[in-house]
Amino acid sequence: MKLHEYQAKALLSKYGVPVPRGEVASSLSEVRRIAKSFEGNCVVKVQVHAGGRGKSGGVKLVKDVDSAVAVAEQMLSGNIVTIQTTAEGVPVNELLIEEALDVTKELYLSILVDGGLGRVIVMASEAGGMDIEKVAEDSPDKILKEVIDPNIGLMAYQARNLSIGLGLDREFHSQFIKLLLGAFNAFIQTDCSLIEINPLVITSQGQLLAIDAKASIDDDALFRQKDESFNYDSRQELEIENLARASGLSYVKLDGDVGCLVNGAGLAMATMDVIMAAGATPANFLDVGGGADVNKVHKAVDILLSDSGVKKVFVNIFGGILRCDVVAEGIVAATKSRKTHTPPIVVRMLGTNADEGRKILKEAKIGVHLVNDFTEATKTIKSLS
Amino acid sequence: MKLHEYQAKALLSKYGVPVPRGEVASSLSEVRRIAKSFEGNCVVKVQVHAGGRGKSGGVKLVKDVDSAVAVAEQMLSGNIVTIQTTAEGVPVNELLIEEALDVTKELYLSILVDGGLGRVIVMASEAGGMDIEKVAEDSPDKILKEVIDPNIGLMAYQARNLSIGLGLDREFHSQFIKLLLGAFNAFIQTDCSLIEINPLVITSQGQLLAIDAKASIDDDALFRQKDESFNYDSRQELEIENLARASGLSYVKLDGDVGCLVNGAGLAMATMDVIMAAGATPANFLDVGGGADVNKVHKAVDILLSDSGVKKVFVNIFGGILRCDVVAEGIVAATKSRKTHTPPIVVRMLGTNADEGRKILKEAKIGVHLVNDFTEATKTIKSLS
Amino acid sequence: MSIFVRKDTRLLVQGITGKEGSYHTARCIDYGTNVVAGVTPGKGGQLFEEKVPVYDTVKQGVDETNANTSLVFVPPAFAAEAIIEAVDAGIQIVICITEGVPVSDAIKVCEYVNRSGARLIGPNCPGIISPIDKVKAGIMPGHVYAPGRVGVVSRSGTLTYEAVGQLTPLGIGQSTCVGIGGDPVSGSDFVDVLGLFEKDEATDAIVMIGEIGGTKEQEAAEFIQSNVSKPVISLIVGQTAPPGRRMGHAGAIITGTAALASSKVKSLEKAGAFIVPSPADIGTTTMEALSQI
Amino acid sequence: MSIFVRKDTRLLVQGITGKEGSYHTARCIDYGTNVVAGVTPGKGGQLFEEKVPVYDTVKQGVDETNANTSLVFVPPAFAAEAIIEAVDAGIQIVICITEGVPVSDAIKVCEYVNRSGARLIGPNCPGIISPIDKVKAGIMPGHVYAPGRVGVVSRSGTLTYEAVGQLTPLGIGQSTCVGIGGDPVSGSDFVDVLGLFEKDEATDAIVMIGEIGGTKEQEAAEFIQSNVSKPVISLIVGQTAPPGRRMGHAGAIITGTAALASSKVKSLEKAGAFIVPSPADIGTTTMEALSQI
Repeated sequence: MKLHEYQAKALLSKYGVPVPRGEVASSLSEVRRIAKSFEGNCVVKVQVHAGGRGKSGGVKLVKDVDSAVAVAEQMLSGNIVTIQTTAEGVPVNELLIEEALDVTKELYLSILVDGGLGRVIVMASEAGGMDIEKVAEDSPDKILKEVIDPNIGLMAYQARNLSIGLGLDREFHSQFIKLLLGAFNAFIQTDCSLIEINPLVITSQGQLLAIDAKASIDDDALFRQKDESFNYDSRQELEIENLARASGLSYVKLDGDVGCLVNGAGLAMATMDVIMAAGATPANFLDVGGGADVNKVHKAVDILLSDSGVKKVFVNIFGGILRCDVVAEGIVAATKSRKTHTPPIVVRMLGTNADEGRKILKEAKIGVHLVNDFTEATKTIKSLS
Repeated sequence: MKLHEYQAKALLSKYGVPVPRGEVASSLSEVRRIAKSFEGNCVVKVQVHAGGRGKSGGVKLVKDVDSAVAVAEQMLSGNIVTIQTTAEGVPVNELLIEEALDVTKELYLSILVDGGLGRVIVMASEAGGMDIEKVAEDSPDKILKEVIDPNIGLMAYQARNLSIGLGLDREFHSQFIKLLLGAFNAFIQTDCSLIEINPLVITSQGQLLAIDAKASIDDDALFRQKDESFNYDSRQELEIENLARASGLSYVKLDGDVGCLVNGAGLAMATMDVIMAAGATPANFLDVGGGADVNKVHKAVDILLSDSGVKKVFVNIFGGILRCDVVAEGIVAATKSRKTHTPPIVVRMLGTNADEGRKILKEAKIGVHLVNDFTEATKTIKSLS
Repeated sequence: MSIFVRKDTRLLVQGITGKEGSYHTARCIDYGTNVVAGVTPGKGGQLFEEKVPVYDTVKQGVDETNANTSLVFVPPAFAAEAIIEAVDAGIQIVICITEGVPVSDAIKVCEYVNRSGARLIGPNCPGIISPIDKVKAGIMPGHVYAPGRVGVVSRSGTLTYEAVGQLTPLGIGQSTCVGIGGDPVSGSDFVDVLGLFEKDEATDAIVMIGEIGGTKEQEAAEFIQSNVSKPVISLIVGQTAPPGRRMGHAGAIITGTAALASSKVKSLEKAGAFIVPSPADIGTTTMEALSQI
Repeated sequence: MSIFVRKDTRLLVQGITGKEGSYHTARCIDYGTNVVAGVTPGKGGQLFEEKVPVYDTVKQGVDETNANTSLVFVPPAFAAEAIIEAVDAGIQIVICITEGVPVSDAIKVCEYVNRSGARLIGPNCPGIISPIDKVKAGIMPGHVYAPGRVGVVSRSGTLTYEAVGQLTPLGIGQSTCVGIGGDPVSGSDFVDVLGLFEKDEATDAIVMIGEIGGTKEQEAAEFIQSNVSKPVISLIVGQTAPPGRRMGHAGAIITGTAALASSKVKSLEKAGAFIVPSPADIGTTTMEALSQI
């Protein structure tokens, strides 16, 4: 679960990581009040769940209150499109207004899980404010790493090793160590999957500060992170994805026109790849899951078809835990309950009760195209365009 | 650091371990008020840092308020002597008045450090309310043990293993597991060296409760356990021991007449053993420590001699970090500043600057007996009686 | 001989009385698995399907039945503890089906299991099936599988069934099929399973199915290059997945260049693996690879 | 050859600029120890006594000087971390002098060090001295010791000096003297050191000095019975200590029957050790034991 920058900063601050003074605003009057408190010298930042906002005009430095309000008005007027969003972009509902700071050095700091090592790692670099992926490619020696033993956690000496490795002056070591230990604590205590401070800066007053911050909470740990004050901002997600989540479906909207209904995440990705390889484009990722019943399949079809971009549907089921007859019944129920036209549905069914499922679909006479393998499936999908 | 029963129970209760309702009283009017709240049906227990109080009349069950007050009056009237105290006993300043409970089963439960394993262990026995040492000797199979991995802590399944091993009915398993996990949490979070619940009871209402509880905090961890609400009750220690502690000296009062001043805990115990083997009796354990200076030695001598039972003194120093000349100067200073008679002092000095030390003592003409080895020392000590 | 599960596998099921646990235990028994015990705290003393004794603790189950392998179906919040309980009771191989285990739990538990010398498969995996030894310790549909000499290892459940569904009709049977699971941190990775298949006399070739996210496939590629002599047929899915979005599996998310399907394919190609061009071609590519042995 | 410290010991001192650290480092150098580096965070770049370079981290010190052994003088609250830092930097033997380390820290750190394959001596110990190799990594007064063929292992500092003070004048020199420390949980126990002395060609007999509290002496007795062929001369102090009171050392407290000096003496007697009847007789009992070899 992604946090907004202001939520990430509130979390970090709670654990002793210094952040700039700032407040969140969702109206222009709030913006005016906050900007005034900084005598107009402030930074206005859109709060969206998408990276790359800086290059898309989502972060502006202003010198006076009126400019702050003008910038804010423009930002709040519509969606922002960045390299990480769809063409539609994401809505801007909140702005973070922060004091402007005089920065003398920009660093990079992150805490994340390294799946290969099966450990949490801390990464730091003197190349702050840049895309860390690019730094890793261009000058890998500029990236420092400390691997954390899960039994003892981050040790101060590891933070000291990083501080020295970053070439910080000795006077900054204790600030850096305290900051990193705090951030690590936040990471562990709130089951984060990522904390990224980029840039971590040194100001001309000699203070280390997290000027930008990203944080994500491990979705699978949310059950035990209930009392945290950060709430998920569902406005940042598409309505259709929120609906899917509410129904317990794993759904990701894409830009194509072939709606996909699959069981299993791996097979769902494979299905998207097959569609793409055939020269068509998938409209979504959708895993109905192993434990789906008729109602859930019905719901899945409804959600799938609520995307007006979907011109045809590919149902690809390998029955295992989920029986093909259950899926068939769900499709029939959904199709029959629709008042508007249903796009053509191509169905491939294998595994548990595949014959029964195909029989149900045939007998329902809802005009689905039954296919036997991927080749036939892609041919049929293409023929439908 | 030992906690009183009521402090241990407050700690346990904070971590979710059920304890009887009760309050602490140090005056008879408080006793009356509390006993009234239990309608007279209560248990009155002296709060002292010594085991064996039950057999010494320190725990009384009463049926009415007047009896409670009468019992309390007697308890508060003087010291209590148990098998674990000196002949003088320990003062009774506080009483714990608790509701009387109808008990159907008594169990034993403790959490402690096993030095040999280098791990925390949980011990449980169906033989509750008894001296666990005796149970261990007579029927070791009645003692169950779970060893705790320091990296993952006590697991619920270990508690379940114990619950089953204790032969508890299934209906009590979840209560037992919750109780033990709570007690373990208390142990870890407050750096305990011991938590002992004996007996842990099942009441006729089917509730598991810690009816008696002991807890000690690791002295070496007190620096980070400052915000705990339990305070050390120095009234339970002898004045002389409190004085020694305040001066940073490791001192234990004993019943003999040969005062000992030694550097190093091992050598101090060895010195006591030598005195005893010679047919004399040590008046104390006293380790001045490696980092002592003239002032600290002076103080040590003062404290040693403030025990009126001390008829002679044995100073046994093996100079290492602590130089013998420093000790000699401290002895001279202390002796010279005394207004009353100083008992005879036998001094054995070896190691760093031993010659200088002996010279200082000789030249000060304070009448110390310089000896070269243990044999000569014990002979001299005996000759002085 | 198969890997992980074998004729002498004595399976204990943790969470045997739950909805998923009971359903799949019955299917495992149907397939031929020797299920000797079940565990559900508070339900000890029952008999599952009138034959498998249920215990309150794994220790009791192991003491009574000499179970050597465990299949875990308990809810995510208790999965880590269940795995540790199994290992402490002497279970050698723990297969955790449970989906949704917090990553921090997985990190701790994997370290613990490694330290103890036992072996964890999963969490969030379909389990293991050995068609040659007729042992199924997992949730896969048994009828799709056929005995043979190809080992299969995969991060995905249904995609493995798909792969096997393409292999079996072509007459390509399987020695063992291992699902390592879709989580970012798991007990066994491709490298572990590839190493075992390389040593396994019953296996001639290995089908390896990876996906976007993490670097497990790159580690596998490095391992293949220097340690695997048998042909590896590899499919990576998620070529069309957008960056930054979790595609069902907790581990299937493109967080950087290395997490891209294309990076993984490149590494495996370099390591000499046979690359399956599209998920439709798993069977045919494997056939081709086998023809070159 | 001595045990733990040897001619090739390259000592790094953690907390070298502190009061105790600097005093004892100088004494170690005087004795002949090759002190190659010191560590005090924030003081890197200094020279200790104009010859030993001081670093901010152990890693820097090891990288620059190839130190292989560390002597720890940092305050108790930071001792556990200092030990872990040393081990992570590749130090093989860590000797922790610091007194007052919380037991829970000691438990964690001992587990960590064992897991890593390194060796911890202490905490709360006087260190190690090898008179035959002229290496001192500890706080003992070097002039008391003389080279010879008796190994000494003890839970106590000054009592060890006392023992050696009785041995040396009798012409009984020492191979290595090891203080395992007075805390309830420590990195190395009697058993570890006895095992090394048994294998050590430079050691003919072992003086073992125990005290009340815990069961380390009983474990030693069991080990002696089945694994030690060399004569063991053993003294246990604290016969006159009252129960339930901490006698200086955190570990020296009689908590039960096994913790009594008499229980320990009984176990050691049964194991065939030479029992020193009184602390005054360490030298003579050792002499007697040696005469029987």
